[in-house]
Amino acid sequence: MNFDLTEERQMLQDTLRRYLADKYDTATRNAILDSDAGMSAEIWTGLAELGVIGALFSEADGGFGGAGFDIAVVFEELGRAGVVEPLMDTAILGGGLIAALGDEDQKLLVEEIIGGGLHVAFAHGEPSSRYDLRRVETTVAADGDNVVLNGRKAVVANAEAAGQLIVSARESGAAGDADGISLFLVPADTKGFTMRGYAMMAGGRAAEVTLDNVSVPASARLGAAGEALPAIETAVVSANVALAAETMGAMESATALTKEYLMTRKQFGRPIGTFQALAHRMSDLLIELEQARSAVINAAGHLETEPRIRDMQIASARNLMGRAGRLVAEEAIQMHGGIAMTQEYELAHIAKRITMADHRFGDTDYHLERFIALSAA
Amino acid sequence: MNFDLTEERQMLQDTLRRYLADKYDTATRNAILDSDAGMSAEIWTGLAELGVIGALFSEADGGFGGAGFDIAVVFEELGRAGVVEPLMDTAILGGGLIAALGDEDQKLLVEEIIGGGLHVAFAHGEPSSRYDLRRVETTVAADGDNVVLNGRKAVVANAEAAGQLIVSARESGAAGDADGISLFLVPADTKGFTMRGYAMMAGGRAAEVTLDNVSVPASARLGAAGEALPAIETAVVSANVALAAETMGAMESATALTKEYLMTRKQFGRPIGTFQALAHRMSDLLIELEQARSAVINAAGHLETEPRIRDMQIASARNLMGRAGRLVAEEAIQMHGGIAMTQEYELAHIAKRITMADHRFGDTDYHLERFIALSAA
Amino acid sequence: MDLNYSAEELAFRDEVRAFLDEKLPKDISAKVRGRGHLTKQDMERWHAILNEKGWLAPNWPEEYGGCAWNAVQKHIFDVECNFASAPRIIPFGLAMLAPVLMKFGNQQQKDHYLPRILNGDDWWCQGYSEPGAGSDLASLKTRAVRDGDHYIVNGQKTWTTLGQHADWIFCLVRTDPDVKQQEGISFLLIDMKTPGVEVRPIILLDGAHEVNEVWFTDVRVPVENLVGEENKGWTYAKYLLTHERTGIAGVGSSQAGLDAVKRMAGSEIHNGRPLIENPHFAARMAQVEIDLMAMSTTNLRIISKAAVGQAPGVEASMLKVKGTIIRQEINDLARRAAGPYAMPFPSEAVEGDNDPIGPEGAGVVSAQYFNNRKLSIFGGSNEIQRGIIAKVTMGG
Amino acid sequence: MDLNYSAEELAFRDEVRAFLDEKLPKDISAKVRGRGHLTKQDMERWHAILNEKGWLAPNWPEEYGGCAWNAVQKHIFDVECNFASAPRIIPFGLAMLAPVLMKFGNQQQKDHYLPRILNGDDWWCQGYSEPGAGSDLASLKTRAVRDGDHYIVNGQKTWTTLGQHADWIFCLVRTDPDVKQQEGISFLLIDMKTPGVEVRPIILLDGAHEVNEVWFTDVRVPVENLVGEENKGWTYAKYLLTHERTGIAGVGSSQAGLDAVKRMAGSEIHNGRPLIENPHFAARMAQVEIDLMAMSTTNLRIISKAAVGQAPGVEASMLKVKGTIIRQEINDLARRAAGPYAMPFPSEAVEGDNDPIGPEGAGVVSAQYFNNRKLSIFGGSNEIQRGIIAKVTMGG
Repeated sequence: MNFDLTEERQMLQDTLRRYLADKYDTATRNAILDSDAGMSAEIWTGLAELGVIGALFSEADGGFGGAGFDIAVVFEELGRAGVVEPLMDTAILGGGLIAALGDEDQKLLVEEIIGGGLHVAFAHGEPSSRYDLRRVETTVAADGDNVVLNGRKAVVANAEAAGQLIVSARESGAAGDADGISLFLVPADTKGFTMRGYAMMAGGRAAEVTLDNVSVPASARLGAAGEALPAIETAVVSANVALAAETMGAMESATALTKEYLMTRKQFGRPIGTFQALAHRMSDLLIELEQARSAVINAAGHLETEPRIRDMQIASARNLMGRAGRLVAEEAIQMHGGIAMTQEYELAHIAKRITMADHRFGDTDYHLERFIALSAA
Repeated sequence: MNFDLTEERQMLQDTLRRYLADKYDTATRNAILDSDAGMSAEIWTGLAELGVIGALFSEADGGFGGAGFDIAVVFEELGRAGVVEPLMDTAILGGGLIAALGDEDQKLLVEEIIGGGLHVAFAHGEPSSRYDLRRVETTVAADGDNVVLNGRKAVVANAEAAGQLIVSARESGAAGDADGISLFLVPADTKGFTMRGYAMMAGGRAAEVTLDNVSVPASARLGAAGEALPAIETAVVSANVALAAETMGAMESATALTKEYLMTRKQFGRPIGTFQALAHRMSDLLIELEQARSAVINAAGHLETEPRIRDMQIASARNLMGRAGRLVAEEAIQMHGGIAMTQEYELAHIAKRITMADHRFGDTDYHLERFIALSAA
Repeated sequence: MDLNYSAEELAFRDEVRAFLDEKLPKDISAKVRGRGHLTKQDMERWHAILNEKGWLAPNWPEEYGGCAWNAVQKHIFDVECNFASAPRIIPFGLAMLAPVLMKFGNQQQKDHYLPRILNGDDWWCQGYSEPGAGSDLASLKTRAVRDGDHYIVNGQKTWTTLGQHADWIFCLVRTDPDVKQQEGISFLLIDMKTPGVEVRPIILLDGAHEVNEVWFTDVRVPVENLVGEENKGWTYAKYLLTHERTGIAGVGSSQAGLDAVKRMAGSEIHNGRPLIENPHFAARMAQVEIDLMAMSTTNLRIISKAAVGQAPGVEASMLKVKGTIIRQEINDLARRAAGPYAMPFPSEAVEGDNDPIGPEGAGVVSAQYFNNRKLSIFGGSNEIQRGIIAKVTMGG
Repeated sequence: MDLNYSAEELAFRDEVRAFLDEKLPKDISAKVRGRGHLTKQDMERWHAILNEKGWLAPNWPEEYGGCAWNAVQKHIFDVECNFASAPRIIPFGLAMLAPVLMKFGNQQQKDHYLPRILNGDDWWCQGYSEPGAGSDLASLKTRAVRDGDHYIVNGQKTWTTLGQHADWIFCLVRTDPDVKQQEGISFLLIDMKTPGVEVRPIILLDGAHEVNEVWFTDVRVPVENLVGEENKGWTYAKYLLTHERTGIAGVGSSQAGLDAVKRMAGSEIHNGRPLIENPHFAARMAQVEIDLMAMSTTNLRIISKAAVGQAPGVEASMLKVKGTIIRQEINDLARRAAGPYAMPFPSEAVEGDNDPIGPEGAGVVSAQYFNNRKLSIFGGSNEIQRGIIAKVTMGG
């Protein structure tokens, strides 16, 4: 047992932190938020050149990392800086699924992703699926050598920027069944896609995607027909580590900003941090931050363990992050007062990142239920 | 709509408060706690003479009150003074059930109760029933003109002092059925009772009661055979109003003691109540106290309404009292520090009354579940 | 005690319902229900309708055109308006400035401003907060220097709600810089069209423009716009802050919000069942509903007491704290209920004339969650309120 | 990073398990599991068994007879001891006085006292707190006046845990009343058998006698019982308070407590199903388990850092606060699980040789709930800890 980062990861963390401190200040990020694309191509290229995307893939897949702690280190830094660029969507989910299920040809895309040349979106959730990974109602029908997809996908992050979409569809069974789900790698310019894009509350863009007789060759299928769920679950496990780490990084920023504010802002002639009520509440935030850090370590460190233990650690981390994150985001705003209510202040965005992470791949209660179910199993 | 006490109730409250302030100080009460009987006969007689027991019965039943606000006024004062004498067991439950179901002869006992001459215990809960009023496994069998009772009753409050026990038993059906439960009025000296008595954490005494072929005339049955549950539920509704009001009264004392302590105790040269953290936490207690007061008013004011509304208000009040009571009890102790950890300090007993009320007729979660179920109905 | 409405109270409730049913414009109530953006015109229309009915000023004495309602009637009106999705009435003129003018203004000011407030001729905003002062009002720096028949005002106000619509602003200004902080402050009425007044928008974290900075550069204000005596403004401001505030608990708003959450949770499906049946979600909902039931009674108790002339004092602070906690908890429940559909930003792409996406009402749950963090910050933060409660109840 | 135990660590764990299995007396572990009353003899027996094995002092250097364990080993030992229901080792001599003597005591004191602590010859108690001083240690009033080769001690200590068993007490006393509060304090060792020392029991709210008042009336203490320099006692006390405290988080104790709650909730029936399946109870249990999983890792991270020479500093305060919150929450869960059977008072009538009543372990859940309110009060209240965290991290 030991809790030291390897030298490589320490270096990755330092490099990334310096890069973001340098290139990703509040004004830059707020300009990105206001832009039509909702992200910066320059930053994306920069991150790829730094090797940040490659760090999310194993050597076998052409990267130089890919373990739980690689994901944690990268996303903690992204969270700390409030980065809105879609690394989770393109690399962890998109790249992860292609690497896990793709054939030789399909896997060539991973190289493109690592190089920063390709965006991917994971079009899986549907208007009535909430957080249930099995609730897929999009249909797939054979049509000669082709397959035809019909259905609706909800809040598909990064959909408009994606060159390729990974679309889930049901080959057989009912909406909530584990079996019968396939994934298809569909170029964005395929006929039959309709996208209604929008910005998201915490930055980045997503879209409602309608598939109206989207016809692709059967070879676009990723992996075996009807057997995609395990790979989806594995990719989402990694995404949950990323989300937890990102939230923790954002919590670090929120507490740091609050600490600084409490030390500099004066009221009734004293720094407000010397008022006992605020000082004690600040202490509680710092305690929860340490809890969050440990939860991320536990989740990242169990990414490669047996599924039940792994899933308990993931559910545990996301539940804790939901509770501690809410506390930190709300208290940080409250202790700042009015300034934190303004869009131009750094904390506003950071608090939104923390809160909105609770809406991806299960919220606080969803993960609590999962933890309870896994405990009883 | 109005929120003023009637003159009679205001007078009852003032009289009772003065009496208890005069006769029931910490030292007296702690001596009662240490006594074998676990209660004071003198206080009991005093309360009866003041009309406090009579106030819990309607005029039709020989009293001069019996409405929700009568119960609330009395039990708020009992709670405020940390009274351990079993008014809830003898009057609200025992007397209430006899008044509701008894025949002319049986009802004569109500007069005795009001006069302070008779104690009653409600022997209903069983070792595996927890808070479920329907889970009765004690059996009753006909034997000529007699009936024979067999079973075990758990944590029967006031059992040892009672001249009469009201014993529930099942005539038909399975343990959780609504139908088939009868009540029997059994003199305490009836053969076949075994009692294992003990003191309770928050004062008063209870017993594990074993019924081994307890034989009583069939006329000892209260009301119709197998149909006692509605009356039991109604009596328990009143008991819940009493518990809520008692808890609220105890919360008043806990907050008053804490306020006083914070104003007098000095640390680092200042009253500790001037430290902002404690001041703000004290404010939160005062806010919850107002919430508790309103919850008691709501519960008491709906005692005579239709069952669903009434039960929602009761469940609501007990759930709120469980949450607010825990906060107040724990925070009052914490803000006092060491002194509140000692048995001889008033708050120690008050905090125990608040906390242990959460174990009678359903705890915080039980009432939350009931509220949810009633909301959905 | 009696928790039931009397026959008169029931009749009043029916009258309010009938009025709302008939007179509240459907396009406005639809916007309120969908938590859409209300225009200035929307708010002015509803103001005029209420004024015509004589129901605009529940807290004003009859002599000035008020309703002369008792506490229960005010409560009924609040609940019914929220239930019917009526917009809230902008309080700055009606509920904040008017009581100060009635108590401290001169006859001319009362005669001039009060009818104009009722008629909606003047849109008022409030100039209390200043940058860097937070809840410490007494440290304000905006200066007013007497120059003949005028004050020359220089300085800056902030967090001025709906200042972009306002015709007038009532301001606290420092008229004597040489005395202790709370002295030397005056209460001044300033026409927003006066040269030197500049309004700059502040965009809140949810993207909304509802507060502003107001800058004063050599603004000339006639001395007759002074309310009461010079350097006594702090007294008037305190009066305003502690004045009876029926709506401070936000009971009606919370009830309407909770109803909306129930609707959404009834239609959202989680694990094959409506979310409302999920025990964890149901538990969150039940606890806030239970808290709200109690606070609703606390509110009625307190305003009933206030109605017979007892000052609500510290209890208003209690209602503010608990009321905001409950409202913010309901906002939190709403975002949870919406699931992934809480993530979209409520821009024109997903609102307005476009079909909404996600479950009904989901479009703005997150914006409202973030926007309403202000409830515990503005108007005297919850920390300030807790300090007041402690100070009043414990002394010192 | 690697969260798995290494082969060596696993071997160590097995060794600890085998030892506990063989050497921990079954009557003692049964008492601990049932949360029964441990006698002085029980505690001394276990102390002696550990001493024989050489496992009594995980934090002592090897030269004094310590274990020389690393952080992970200490954690393993803590968890396994709690899992096996071993009694906790009384810390006053071993974990509190000993480090002070090692660092500040003279050779004679080390040679005399340290072996006696290991051997259990002296039972130590702590004389820090005084009536009316609370967490404000520096305001202490117990006076020690030099009189030839002796100090004459007068005053009163309170909250002295297990002082009724103690042979010796280490005390903070005021030797110079004329200087600032934290100066003029000395660290003195006092034989409890000295004339003028009187121990008076304090009964805690759960009925337990575990703390005491200790009164000093003209108690003559030889000057050689002074540790370090006169008037430097505050430094030594601070050293003790901030000294590495492996067990401060109470991880092993919380895990054992949570296991007990799970057992009870597995057998209690609620609505026809085991309580453990009730979603509301399960939610409470899961949340505290999740918090404990994280804190366990926090604890390991911190003690690992401490092991390589980095001072744990403010992190010990964090562990104290979170650790007590978790332990108290588990106590609360236990009382809830017991249902109505949480109400009986755990007197001899329902304990000891009598059959227990109610579900297994229910007899003492309430007593433990109330007793453990002390966790966040004694040993530096959670308020003091929060103050330390704020002060260290924010300065000022």
